[in-house]
Amino acid sequence: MSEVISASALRELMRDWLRQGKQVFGPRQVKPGLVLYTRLTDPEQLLVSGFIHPSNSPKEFVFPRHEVIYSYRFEGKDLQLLDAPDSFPEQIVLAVRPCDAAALPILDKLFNWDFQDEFYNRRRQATTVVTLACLSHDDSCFCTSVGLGPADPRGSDAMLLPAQDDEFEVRPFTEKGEASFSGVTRTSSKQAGTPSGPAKKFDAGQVRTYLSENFEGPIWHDETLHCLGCGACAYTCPTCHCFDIVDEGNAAGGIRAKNWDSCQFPIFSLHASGHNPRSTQPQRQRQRLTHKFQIYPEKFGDILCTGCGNCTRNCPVNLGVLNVLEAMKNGQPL
Amino acid sequence: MSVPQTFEPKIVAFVCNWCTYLGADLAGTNRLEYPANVRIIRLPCTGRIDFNLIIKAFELNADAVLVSGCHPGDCHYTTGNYHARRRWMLFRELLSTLGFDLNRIHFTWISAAEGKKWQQVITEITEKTREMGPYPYLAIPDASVSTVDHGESTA
Amino acid sequence: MIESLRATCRRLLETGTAQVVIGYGQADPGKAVHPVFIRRPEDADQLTWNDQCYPNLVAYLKRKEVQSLGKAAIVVKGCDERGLIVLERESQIDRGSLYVIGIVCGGVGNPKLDKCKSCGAHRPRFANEILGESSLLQDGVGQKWQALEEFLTKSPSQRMAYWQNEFSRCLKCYACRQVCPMCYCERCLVDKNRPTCIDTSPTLKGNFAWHITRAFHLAGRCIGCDECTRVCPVGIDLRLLNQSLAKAAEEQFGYRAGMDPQAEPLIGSYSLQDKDGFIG
Amino acid sequence: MKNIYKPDPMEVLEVRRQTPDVKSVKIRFREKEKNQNFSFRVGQFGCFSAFGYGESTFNICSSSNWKDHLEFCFRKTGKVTEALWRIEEGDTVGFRGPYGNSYPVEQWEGRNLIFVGGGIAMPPIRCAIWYVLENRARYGDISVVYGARTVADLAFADELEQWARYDRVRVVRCVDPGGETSDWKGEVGFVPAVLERSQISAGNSIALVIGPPIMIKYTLPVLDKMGLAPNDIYTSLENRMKCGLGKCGRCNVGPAYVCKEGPVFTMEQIRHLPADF
Repeated sequence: MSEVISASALRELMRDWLRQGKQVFGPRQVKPGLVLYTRLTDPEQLLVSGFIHPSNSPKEFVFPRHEVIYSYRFEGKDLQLLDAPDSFPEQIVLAVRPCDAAALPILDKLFNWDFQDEFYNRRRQATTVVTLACLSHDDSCFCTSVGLGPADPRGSDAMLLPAQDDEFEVRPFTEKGEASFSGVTRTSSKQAGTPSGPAKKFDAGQVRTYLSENFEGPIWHDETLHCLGCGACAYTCPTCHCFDIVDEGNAAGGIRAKNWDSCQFPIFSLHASGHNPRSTQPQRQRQRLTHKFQIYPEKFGDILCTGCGNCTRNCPVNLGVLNVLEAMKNGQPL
Repeated sequence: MSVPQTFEPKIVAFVCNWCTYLGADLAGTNRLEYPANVRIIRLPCTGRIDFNLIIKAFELNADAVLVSGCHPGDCHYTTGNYHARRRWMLFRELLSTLGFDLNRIHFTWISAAEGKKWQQVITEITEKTREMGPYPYLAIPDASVSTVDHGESTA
Repeated sequence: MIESLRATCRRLLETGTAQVVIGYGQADPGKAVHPVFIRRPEDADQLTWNDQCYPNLVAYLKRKEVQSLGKAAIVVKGCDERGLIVLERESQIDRGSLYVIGIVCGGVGNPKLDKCKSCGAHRPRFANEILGESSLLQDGVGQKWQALEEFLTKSPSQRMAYWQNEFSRCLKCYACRQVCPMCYCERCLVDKNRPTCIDTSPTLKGNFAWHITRAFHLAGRCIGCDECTRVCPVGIDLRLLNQSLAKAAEEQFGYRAGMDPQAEPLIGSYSLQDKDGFIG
Repeated sequence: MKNIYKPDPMEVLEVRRQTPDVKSVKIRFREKEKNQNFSFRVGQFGCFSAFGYGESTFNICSSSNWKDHLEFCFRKTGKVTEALWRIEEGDTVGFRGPYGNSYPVEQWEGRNLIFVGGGIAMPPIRCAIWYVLENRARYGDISVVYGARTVADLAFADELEQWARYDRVRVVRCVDPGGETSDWKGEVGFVPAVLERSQISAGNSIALVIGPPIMIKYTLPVLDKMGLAPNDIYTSLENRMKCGLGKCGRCNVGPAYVCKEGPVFTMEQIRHLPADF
């Protein structure tokens, strides 16, 4: 037995949420060949099938690409610091892939070790995550290699599993998830099958060992020299979280903001003196991979990667995490 | 768009040091009155007037921008205005494709002797801009088409 | 074709004509094509050629990491070669020390990209060596400005609304810049902060400033490889901006970037006859 | 809502020009109570703002014993430091902190201390020197070897003389060859060489070495020859930082976040980190 909801009932539910003033985000066909997670204002915009993974990640609904952290104003020499908005409307991130949802508990750790980023936390608290289990995958997908899978519940408040007849089995995992779907599902004898994920492509533990032993290895130069140094991978990655802090304004007033940043940019780690600890692109690729598969696991116990494959899909030159890891495999069995 | 009666257009004029600035100066010394809506920014040469300055002016809520320098043949640096002219020809195409209102961006040649022309140009631009109303550069579009709502800087 | 490409690569590396061959590689058929840097003759078999060879490899010539590999040979399509001509004209490369392997290209992509239908440079013209058969496509048969002309039927305010929508998606990942063979500044204007000319924030304001700058810094220089548009992860059609400038360059000055190695760079020159009807 | 990114407004009490391109600034909280409640440990750093320009990380170069104000010191090199260069007494700057670990001054008790610094590295040494001088009885002999390119580039030159007047303190000043003036009474030579020929007795010693990478590189063998173990040699790393809170992701040296596990490391710890700096 299972609880199910039809696609049309799901859209009705979404319409209710919008009517209640909740913000809804989800996958949307933005133009031919391009699906993105965006804010949705009409249930018809929601896409629940026909795509593998949107080109971006839903992290920006809790960790926006640009976030004002306060504004300042000078009157003569008097300074006024004005708080940025710190209450956020309830929001539902709908039909996100399980790999994207799994990134959120991973990011929770970073934004809360020692110092707590309340901007992140408040947005997170205001968010209900409803995942959509994957029925298919492409060559870039590798969730199963980082301990996840096409219906992994991590980070989900509720999950929709595509069943027959345009219906979804609804599996709530938290109170939030329960509340979101209470009274709108019907009990059915049907149960969604267990979707199968991509074949496992590497062993993350061995990757970690490899990284710790090959900091100076030739692989970086040999396999990542064609990296162009853009941030397409980092900015569409559900787990990449590096940011910059900038002031915008003038001597009279302005804002300070937190903006996404990427370790692939040369100026990311450039010292004021002109010295750059990571002055070449292979060094920057090494940083990215090491951060994901060695440093973060060491510090926080989680791999900073959920296998969504966006880095590969969005790479202008077909690099991405997966290809580097596969190159490592050629060096030794991973 | 209904325009409040009190609307006074803000006009930013990027002018070259050798001709137009002196022309404006001459208008002043001759006591030729022209609207106080113009903010003059003096640069060495029109060849130095980077397109980013024009964008910056709109970012800072200018309602119209004027770029003005020496007449062809009169450039203090011989060819600065010729280079500028070619750049503007192309830049106008880009702005047009982007959907900028080209009625908000003016180019003139005003010499050091043309105080009168300065007065006329500024008066005309001010009147024309007053009629058109404020320029809502980057007023937030229909929120439904935006991927996310991210707050605009208030600076 | 692929065999002769590999043989050329082997020969160049064995004779020392080049220390590195920049080309396209593929781990296995069916796997993704990506740029490779071949430094040993025995690795020449990594080279490949097919309709998935999108990137304009000329973009790598500006990179220090690649320059440090030594004297280079580079595989170019006819359209890519236009980039070499611009770079040479702007004194960015020493053409004499670069070995150019030109490939006659029938267009990339499946279906073929728009740019390939109106390319006009399927056959490289100035390469040291030209490989491949005559192209499947005729040069310049497509409607070159079709996308732009359709776009320009919109009113200015519709265009502005369109770009606001498009740029609201921009993440400022700078893939458009990094992939561009013409964006070779050691430190891009947007990365400079004394003063900060362009807001680095991915706000509408910052994104407009960035895309205007990117497009206009390519005025008279863009070779129309459309790589910026292909790589944009959020699907912004940057090609329209580049085309509006390329079209103006062609119609008002009879200039096409990277076509004539002798032509003065458009923005670096002027003519007394330049039209100034718009100047009061 | 607690906002970890929001700085406190600080009143500028005094600006001192240390060298042609280095200034030190004395500040205190605009909010009076905070002055009483604020505490830090020497070696920690803070994020200092010039509003409208941004934030930079600097060591808090005053002693943790000084309760009514704190000091930072910077070289004019970038957007933020150029803006800070223009500040005057009475202006407002921003501060958040303190962040990072600190010098284990308790562990250093009973040991002889050797401070080796080059150029702009004086501020993070200066706070430690004042701290140990204020607790003079707990520490053994103190040696300071400090060099800069030229005489004019020596920061805190007046304080160097003050320190030298304390009991069992030896201060060796040096400038690079060619950087001396006609009345220069200090040494001429590079820091590692000057350290070597200064014949500092190194028994039971702790060294704190801060300076440009090249200086550190050549100083370490000298300290090794003097018999100091890597565990007894400390340094303070300077990596580019934005948040100072272990979040923004740029200051790491391998697995070590300089803003959290650092900035103070022993050479023994650094030996186990990848060469990522």
